[in-house]
Amino acid sequence: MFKKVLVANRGEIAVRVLRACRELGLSTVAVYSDADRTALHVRYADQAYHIGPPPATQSYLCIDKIIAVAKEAEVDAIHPGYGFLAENPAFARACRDAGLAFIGPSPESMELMGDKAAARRTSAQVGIPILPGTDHEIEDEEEAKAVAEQIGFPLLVKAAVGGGGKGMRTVHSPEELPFAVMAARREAQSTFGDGAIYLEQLVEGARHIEVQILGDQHGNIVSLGERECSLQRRHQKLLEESPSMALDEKLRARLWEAAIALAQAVDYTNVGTVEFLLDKDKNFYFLEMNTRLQVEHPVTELVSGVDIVKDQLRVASGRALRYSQEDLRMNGWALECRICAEDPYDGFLPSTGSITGLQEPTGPGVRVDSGIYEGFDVSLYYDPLISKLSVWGETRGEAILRMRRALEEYRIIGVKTNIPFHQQIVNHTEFIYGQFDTSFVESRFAMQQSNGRDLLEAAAIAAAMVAHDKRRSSVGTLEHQEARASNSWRMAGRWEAMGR
Amino acid sequence: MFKKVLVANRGEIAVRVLRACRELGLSTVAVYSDADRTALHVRYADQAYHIGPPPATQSYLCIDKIIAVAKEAEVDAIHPGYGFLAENPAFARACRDAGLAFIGPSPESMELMGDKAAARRTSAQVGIPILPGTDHEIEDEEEAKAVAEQIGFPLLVKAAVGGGGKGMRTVHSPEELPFAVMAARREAQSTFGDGAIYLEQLVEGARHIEVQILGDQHGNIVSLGERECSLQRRHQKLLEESPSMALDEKLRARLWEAAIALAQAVDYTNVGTVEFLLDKDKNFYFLEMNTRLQVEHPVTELVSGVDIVKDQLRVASGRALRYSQEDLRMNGWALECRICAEDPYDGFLPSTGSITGLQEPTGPGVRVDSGIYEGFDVSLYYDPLISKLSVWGETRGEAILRMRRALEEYRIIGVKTNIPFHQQIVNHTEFIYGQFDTSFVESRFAMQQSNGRDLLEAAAIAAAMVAHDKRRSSVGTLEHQEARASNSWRMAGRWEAMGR
Amino acid sequence: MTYVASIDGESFHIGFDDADEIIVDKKHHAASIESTGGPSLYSLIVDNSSYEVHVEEREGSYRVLLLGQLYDVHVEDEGTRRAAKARRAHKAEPDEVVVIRSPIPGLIFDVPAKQGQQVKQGDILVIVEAMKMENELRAPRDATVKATLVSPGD
Amino acid sequence: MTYVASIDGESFHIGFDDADEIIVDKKHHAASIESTGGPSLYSLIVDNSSYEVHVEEREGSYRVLLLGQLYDVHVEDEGTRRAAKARRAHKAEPDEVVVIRSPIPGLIFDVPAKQGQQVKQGDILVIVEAMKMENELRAPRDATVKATLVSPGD
Repeated sequence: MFKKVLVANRGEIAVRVLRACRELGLSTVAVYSDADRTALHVRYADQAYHIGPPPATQSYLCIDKIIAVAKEAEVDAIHPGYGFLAENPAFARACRDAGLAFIGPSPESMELMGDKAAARRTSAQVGIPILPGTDHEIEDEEEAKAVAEQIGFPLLVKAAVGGGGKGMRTVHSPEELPFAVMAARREAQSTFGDGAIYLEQLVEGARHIEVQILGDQHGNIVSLGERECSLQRRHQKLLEESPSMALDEKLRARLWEAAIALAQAVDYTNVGTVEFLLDKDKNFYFLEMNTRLQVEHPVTELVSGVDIVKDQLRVASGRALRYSQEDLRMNGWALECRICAEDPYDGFLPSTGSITGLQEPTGPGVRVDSGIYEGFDVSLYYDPLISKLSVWGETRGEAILRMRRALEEYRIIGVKTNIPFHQQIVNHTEFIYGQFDTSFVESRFAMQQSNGRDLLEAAAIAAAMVAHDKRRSSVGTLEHQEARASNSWRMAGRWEAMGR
Repeated sequence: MFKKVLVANRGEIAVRVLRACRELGLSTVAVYSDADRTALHVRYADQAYHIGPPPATQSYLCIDKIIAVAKEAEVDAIHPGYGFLAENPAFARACRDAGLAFIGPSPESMELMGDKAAARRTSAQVGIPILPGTDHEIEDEEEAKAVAEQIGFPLLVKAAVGGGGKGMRTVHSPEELPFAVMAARREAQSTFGDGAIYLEQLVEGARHIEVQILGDQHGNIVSLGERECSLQRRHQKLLEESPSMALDEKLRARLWEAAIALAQAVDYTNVGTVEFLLDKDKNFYFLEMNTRLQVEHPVTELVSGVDIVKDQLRVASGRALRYSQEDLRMNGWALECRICAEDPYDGFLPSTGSITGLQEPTGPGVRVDSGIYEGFDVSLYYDPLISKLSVWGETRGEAILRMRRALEEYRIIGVKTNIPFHQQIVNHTEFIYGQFDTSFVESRFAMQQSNGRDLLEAAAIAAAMVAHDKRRSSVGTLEHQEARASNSWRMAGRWEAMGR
Repeated sequence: MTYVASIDGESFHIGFDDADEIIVDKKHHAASIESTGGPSLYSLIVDNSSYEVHVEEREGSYRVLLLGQLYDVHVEDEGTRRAAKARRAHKAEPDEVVVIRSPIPGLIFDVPAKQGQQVKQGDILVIVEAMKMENELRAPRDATVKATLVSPGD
Repeated sequence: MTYVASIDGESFHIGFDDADEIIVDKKHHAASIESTGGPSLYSLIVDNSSYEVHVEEREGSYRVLLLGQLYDVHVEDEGTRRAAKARRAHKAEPDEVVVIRSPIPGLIFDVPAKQGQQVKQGDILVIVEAMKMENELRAPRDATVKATLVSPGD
């Protein structure tokens, strides 16, 4: 096993990986930008190295800086997390050239699968159906136009590298194409450092189902089960679950086998996720393979009992898998809500600022993977995903009820979050009955306001009482009021002083 | 199933029960004293009723007040939690007389087992060995002296009702007896409202192992496994685990059977815990039975997968157990650390005050059951147990490493806690190898200070830098300084202002 | 002291006489509100019904988050009016400084809307890049663009 | 500006020249300390080693909690001395008001020690009841009880 590991990432996933390292007794090294001096991952690591200004292109995306830190800190392995350099073969190569273990697949299989267009070719060769689209990068707008005509509309413009729904645009008509191509290129460039894109047919009313696989360096590859990720907005997953209600045992087995076959075809090692699209008639098509740890891996950990990140470290260090496919038994049901700093009442616009109040749900069956704490500044520079709330239940029903309970307990003050959105989703009939596809959130869901008069009255009373208190305790000067408003303790003290 | 449940308790256990009710879709009613107006259990419940001043004898121990609230709120069941009225047969009767379901055993079996002296008789009748001692209450000091002579020293003075190590005193010599009897009586009186006590031989170097049982109203009783609770201080459990390293399969089976036999002998229903003492030669003796939910129930939930509180509600509503003994499979290893507001560096004296900073551990395999939040006042009036930190691991080793990680993450500012104590325990060789008994903490453990010079230097640097900053930013007036010291946000702001 | 609190149409007349009683539309209720740590997080108990509410003042009206539902409550009262006026004059509370809706903190990526242009509700006015995503600010209603004060790159 | 920080015997001379460098016993180190939310919780990075420390000032010396270990650090410096003196004069910071070691917040259950009595180290002086447990305050060393200022029931 390794002795010292560098985590080339930030936020909740850096913390997740650091926790796994610590639980394996490994020393840890974090890297941070100016925006992250006091971020959780910096505080949790044994060592922390500053690598530049906030923009990722000048810090978290700088291969040379990270390799330099790895050498100075004398680590023997690097974990890339997800996003940033996680799917960048050049980075994997740089690690290898520096004599460092890269915790992920080989640069070769990463290249084969990481290039989405190439992956479609491989998949087709293995006999897994794919959707009409380009099997190579789009060179220019002209080619895009031409190909689009063949595929027909609606279609998707997708980044050739990376994943996570970044650098993806839906196009309904030829007029939208140029802007979509440009936007996708820019986003892909700024997120993954590579602006290559390709086109693919868009199947409406389909589900997004992915299979988690894990392989060691001795030829063993297992599936850790599927994840249902159809609840998306702007191609960003919002709520994931495992298992998927859409699969019966037969279809489930076929999907798992397809995923393993594809992985074997490219001598895949470490963790990977094969994403499939399942249409209304239960036909599945290969979408892409993510050659890295997935944001939503906790739901798989909760039902499989496997600590995926620890096993990533184990197999990367050369150990063989401790279990075969037969040994794995999926148990119960897990849900994950992605908590993002976005205002669901205002078009999901990102919300930044200092976390002035934080109360995380705890108790039985609840897991929080968070990158924030009270006092932390949510900055503009990075992904709005600030936390992941996962629950386990004996059944899907129990998991949903537990998620409702946990969401009600979650309090994040200072930035707007999409918690109210999740609360309405887990109370929505179509979700409860599993009647949803990738278009559900954008086409058939809207934030509701219940008009229960008792709740209206409670809201009115709350507002009036706060107004009344403000008025009574008003000390005149605005500065004073504002200082107080920004200070929970004084506020609490004041309430107490008012007494009963 | 019930529609509306009143939780006659406070703190972490009230929150635990409220969560279970919410996850079953039941409406909830909380009761609170003046000290708990903003306590978590009040905030989580659908309704909250004020029942008096802070002292428990005037609020949480008032049967009439609680029954009155239950009637006014029209609940159909009451959950007593642990402590307070949980083991008070008069309360169970009052519930029954008021036509309310009491979520626990019948008053009859509670009386049979709740009276520790009587329980010893029953246990002996079923053929479970007991230790030399009184099988009835001690009337007065004279009788105590006489009995003590027979039993010999050291011995234990124990409260005849209640549990949780309250109202218990160790006596090494006749001189200590009168004070111990008086102290035990007072504590029992103030904690359980009953000052009755009895004497029992004290076996040194023994382990405390208990078996969790659960019975429905149809004659089914199962064991949910044992818990190792030998790590105690002043008869207060500090760290519990399940399973116990001290048992082999054969002994484990015998303990489980003994516990079930005892429960069957008194037609026991709902949850109960049979406590055994295991001496150096692996002989076990019945200690007492707790006829209620146990503080340390989370470790059992983590290894058994059973939500004990939900099943309490189910069986109390008349449902049959959903599983037989054969269906239950214990999986992995769980540890729980009791987080108390006590200063381990100062004789574990209780510490009270306002929680001015709180960061709870999260991530894989970690569970927190807490009764506090940032801004809450830890008062003198109640138990110092403010939170329970539990972890699950595939093996005891993984669980220990995970607990270390979680303890390192736990930050509670404003009151002193025993977290440093737990950190040293889980790093202690004797604990890691399972070489401990009930006397370990008090007789063979002391808080250490490592003299690693690098850590000394880091501590010195931290202190000097804080002093230096205080000096530079000192604005003269003390009031100002103190206001600032009590305000984390201004402090944070100031740091940022200083810049880099 | 009486206030009028209105939520989309519905109005409530809420009066205060003593510390722990209020009168809502002439009906008396036992009510208590307490801060619970968060700067704007309160525990509200009305006739033994317990609610946790997040109340933020925003230009004189209150944004109340209750059981995952958002209510915009306008509270009429001189004090509030004064405070509101004052706040409009004075700038930006800490937690408003970075409200993303004002394009400043993000990078202006594009401004399709041109001065004098007629735009329909939903038309894209400005595209702000923040948190690695482009966010399209659209027209709330049909209108004419009076002026574009920002340009790409800002 | 130089400070002398001492922890049971060991002394460190710590000097500050610019914002992000310190000199410890003549050796230069890159060092940065930042508050992380808690009023006395800091992130300390010294030569890329990251520590989380809880630092509380207590009558001029500092109580530093680091990796579950407690260090009492005495920092010599005029500023500190002044603050310390001032603090001694002035009473009780919020988080000290209820330090249980002063018997006030608990109920005095018994006072075995009587005026003028000779007590040995470890003898029980006062028994305070708090949080449902009796807490025995014992003599730190052999001594004579000059006066008992409290009595049962206080």
